[in-house]
Amino acid sequence: MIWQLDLAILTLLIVCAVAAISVKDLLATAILFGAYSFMMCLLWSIMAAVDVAFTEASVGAGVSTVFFVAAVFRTTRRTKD
Amino acid sequence: MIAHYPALLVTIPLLAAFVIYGCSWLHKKSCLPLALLALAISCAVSIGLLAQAIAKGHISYHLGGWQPPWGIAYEVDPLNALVLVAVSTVAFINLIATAGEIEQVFSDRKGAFYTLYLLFIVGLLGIVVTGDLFNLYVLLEIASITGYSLIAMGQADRAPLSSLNYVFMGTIGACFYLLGVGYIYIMTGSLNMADVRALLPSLYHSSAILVAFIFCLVGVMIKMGFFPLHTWLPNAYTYAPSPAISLIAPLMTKVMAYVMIRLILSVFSPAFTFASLVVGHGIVWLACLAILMGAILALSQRDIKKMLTYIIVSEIGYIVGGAWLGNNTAMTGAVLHIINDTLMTFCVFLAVGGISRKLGSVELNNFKGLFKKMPFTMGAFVASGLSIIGVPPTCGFFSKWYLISGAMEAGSYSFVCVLIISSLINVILFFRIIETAFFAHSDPGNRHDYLLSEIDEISLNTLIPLLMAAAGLLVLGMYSGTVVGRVIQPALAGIL
Amino acid sequence: MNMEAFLNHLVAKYNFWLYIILMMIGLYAMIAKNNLIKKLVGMNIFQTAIILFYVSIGSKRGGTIPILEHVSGGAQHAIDPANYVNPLPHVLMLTAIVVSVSTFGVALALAIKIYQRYKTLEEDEILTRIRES
Amino acid sequence: MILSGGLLLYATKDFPSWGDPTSPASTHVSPRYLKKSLEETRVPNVVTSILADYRGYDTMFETTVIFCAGVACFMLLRTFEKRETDHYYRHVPTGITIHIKGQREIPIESKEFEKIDAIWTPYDLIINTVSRFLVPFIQLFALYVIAHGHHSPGGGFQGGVILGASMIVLAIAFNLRTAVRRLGERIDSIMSALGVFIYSGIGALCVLLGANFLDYKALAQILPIDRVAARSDGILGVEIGVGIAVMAVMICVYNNVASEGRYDEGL
Repeated sequence: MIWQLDLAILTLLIVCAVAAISVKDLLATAILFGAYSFMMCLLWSIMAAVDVAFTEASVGAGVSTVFFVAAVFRTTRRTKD
Repeated sequence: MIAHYPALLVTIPLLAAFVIYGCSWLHKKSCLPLALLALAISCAVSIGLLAQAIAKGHISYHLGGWQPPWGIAYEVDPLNALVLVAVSTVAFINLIATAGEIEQVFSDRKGAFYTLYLLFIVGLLGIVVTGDLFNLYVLLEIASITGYSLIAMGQADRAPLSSLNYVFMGTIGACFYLLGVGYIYIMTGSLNMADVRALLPSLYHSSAILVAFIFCLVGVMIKMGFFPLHTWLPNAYTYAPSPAISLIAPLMTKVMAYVMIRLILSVFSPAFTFASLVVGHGIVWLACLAILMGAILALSQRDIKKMLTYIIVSEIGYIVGGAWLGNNTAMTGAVLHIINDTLMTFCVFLAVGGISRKLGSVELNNFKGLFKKMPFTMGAFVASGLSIIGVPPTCGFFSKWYLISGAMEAGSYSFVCVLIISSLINVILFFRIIETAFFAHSDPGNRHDYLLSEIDEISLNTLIPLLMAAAGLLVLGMYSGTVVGRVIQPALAGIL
Repeated sequence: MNMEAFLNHLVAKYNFWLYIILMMIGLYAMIAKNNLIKKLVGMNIFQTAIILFYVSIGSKRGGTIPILEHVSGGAQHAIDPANYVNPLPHVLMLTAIVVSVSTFGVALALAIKIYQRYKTLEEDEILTRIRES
Repeated sequence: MILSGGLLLYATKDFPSWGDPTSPASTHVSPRYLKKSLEETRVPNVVTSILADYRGYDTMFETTVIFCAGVACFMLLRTFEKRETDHYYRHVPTGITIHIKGQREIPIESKEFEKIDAIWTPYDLIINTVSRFLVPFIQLFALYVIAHGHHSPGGGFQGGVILGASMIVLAIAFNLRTAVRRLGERIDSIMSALGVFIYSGIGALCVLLGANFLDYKALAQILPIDRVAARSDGILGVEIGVGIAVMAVMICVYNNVASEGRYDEGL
């Protein structure tokens, strides 16, 4: 666990999380949400949790982003706050 | 086959749920009989388990053939066998009663409704029986996901929004519980309840175990709808479809109350919970607040269903207060109240469901002169109302009596007077309804009078289960002495 | 001296601090955000933070991934658990990820059903429309 | 919220420091998994052996959670009544799009007209051919992930999701109708029920053969192999069940979410 790499990914993770919540457009939230899951998957593969990283990559980053975009397609992209 | 009862209890409804969903696409008519058969078998198995648990005291079943700390084990003792019987009988009677309405309302999605119905029961039965902390979380998730979707099928304008609020609160609750289990795991290294109990005494001083206990409790209390965290309960339960509500209302909160009692008794031993936790008295105060606020808010409601949901919140206050008083009689009262309250809430919601199906809305002034038109349903409603108030022959009185005597013993007189005040408020609540239903004759000529003239008694196959539930109230009242003596006392004797 | 003790205490467990920060972000989003879908994102962040906590329980310094070299039928050399990462939290977290995705799917279906009825996803607009109708 | 955060921070001071091999979590229960799992289940990937065998009951309920999500999405969103909208056709040879108001439809058997979605997306040759070319390889990789769960990271869930994703690629590249034509709603729902039924059926089979629920060594009585290999084959059978169920549920949830339950036009 090279801690510099670890810290870099952790900060990127928090940036993605905060951005995913504060950005105004829902499609951008979907993309940032996918990036957040991908960062999480990287973090776990560093921590030698290989199975969990594979699941998070395929289920978290992959399918839930597709559901998110499909749901935004069926509702609105506009958010007030 | 007798040795496999604990596993069969959960897997038969599970397999039946998958078969029903498969055959709902192939051959629609066979869904209902399959569901009834599966619930009947699980009822029989749970009664058999109760008999075994009373005889042998404690049954442990290793899933997958592994020893407990490594594999998952089921622990069945007289206490949870009793809750099992209550859960499966209520589910079975409810399916018989509401089958007609389900066929009519969800005609094209009938198979999905039965599947979610059965999986909800599988989740609850598993929660009561399991001996593994993480397995309890997974079963909790099954029960809540099926609960969210069953509740969301109600009125189109309010049900999805209240169900989404229920999703948020429920997920926070489940994640707090998961966090608590994580803290236990990091300190003790094992997930099996009996194993954790053996490892805990040496760790009582550490703050992580204290925080684990607090988080597990807060998580369970959110799911239970305990007073400060109950905001999701009234909306979620009022706008849900009536077949789903007469299933979820009596069972979900009571099973979570049982999980809290089990956490106190068999994971964090009572010595830890009551002795070292100064917060115990705080929770009894919170329970008094819950009972009072539940009763007062119920007074202000016009809609009968919403009033009943607030009564559920105050009933949960009874159980939590009884459990946290700390002595044997109060705990017996709490456990007996779980069983009685399941039956009472089920009977009330079934009656209100029948009335709302006939009358459309359940506003208070719609009840005028209802007794002449629907004598049996109103009779069952009155019986369950009396039982909630706590009139002697019905079962509500006995559990309240144990709670009051336990509170006297523990010396917390505030709990005693709160119990009495809330019983009085319940009296006002129910007699307000009975008075309008019996004596007020609706002023002729308005819409309601026309509506009243052509409704008649609810159909027979919903009426008989309702009358069976009402009779069950009286029977349970009569036999509560034996229930306490044979089942609850021996189970509690060793622990408290 | 306790400043230095606090520092190495902080460094020794920095991964646990991180998951608390992520949980607070998730909890904040669920409570404070107005849009329903934003609340959903907050819920999912909340759940992944707990998964991060579980996985960091099992990690060992210098531990490799929990897959044992399978000498086909060869002699069973003693496996020292110290140099393998603890596999149990990984199993628990496979379950938690799958549970969070299915809750996410059901909640999205509910959000679409609300949108069909009220044509908006903002909590305050929905409440005003409920009060009107 | 601040309260719960503060409570959590208060608790961490008693934690064993991060990553030290002697923390209680790594010394009490899990060493046995590491030592014994190879010779008990002959599965090198310890996580898969715990997932499907030591704690197989958890995974069965986890698959039931996925199945619940699929049934819930079907129940919440699926509507069977037809929405009367106007129809769009494209004249294939010339590429002109025709917009027909009201209910009348062009007889489908005329070859040169092709029905397209209301939200009109340009016909893109590259995406269609590449995705049609790519889908079989995605599915091949997914089958590898399911089958190879014993030796390498992966297993029922990841493989099932990738299989589901291959069908969703088809639905996004073309339109929902082509994906539904390849895998209809009825077959998809029955497969989701079948996958979970395989899992719990194997468990029930072990009960019928006398062992406890989900105890695979009982399978040795019917399969011509010894007890340990029976466990590893039991794990494989369970993974296949999970893969089928997860694939079918992912497709069902996507179809319902993308088309709002009407199965006519998706993303």
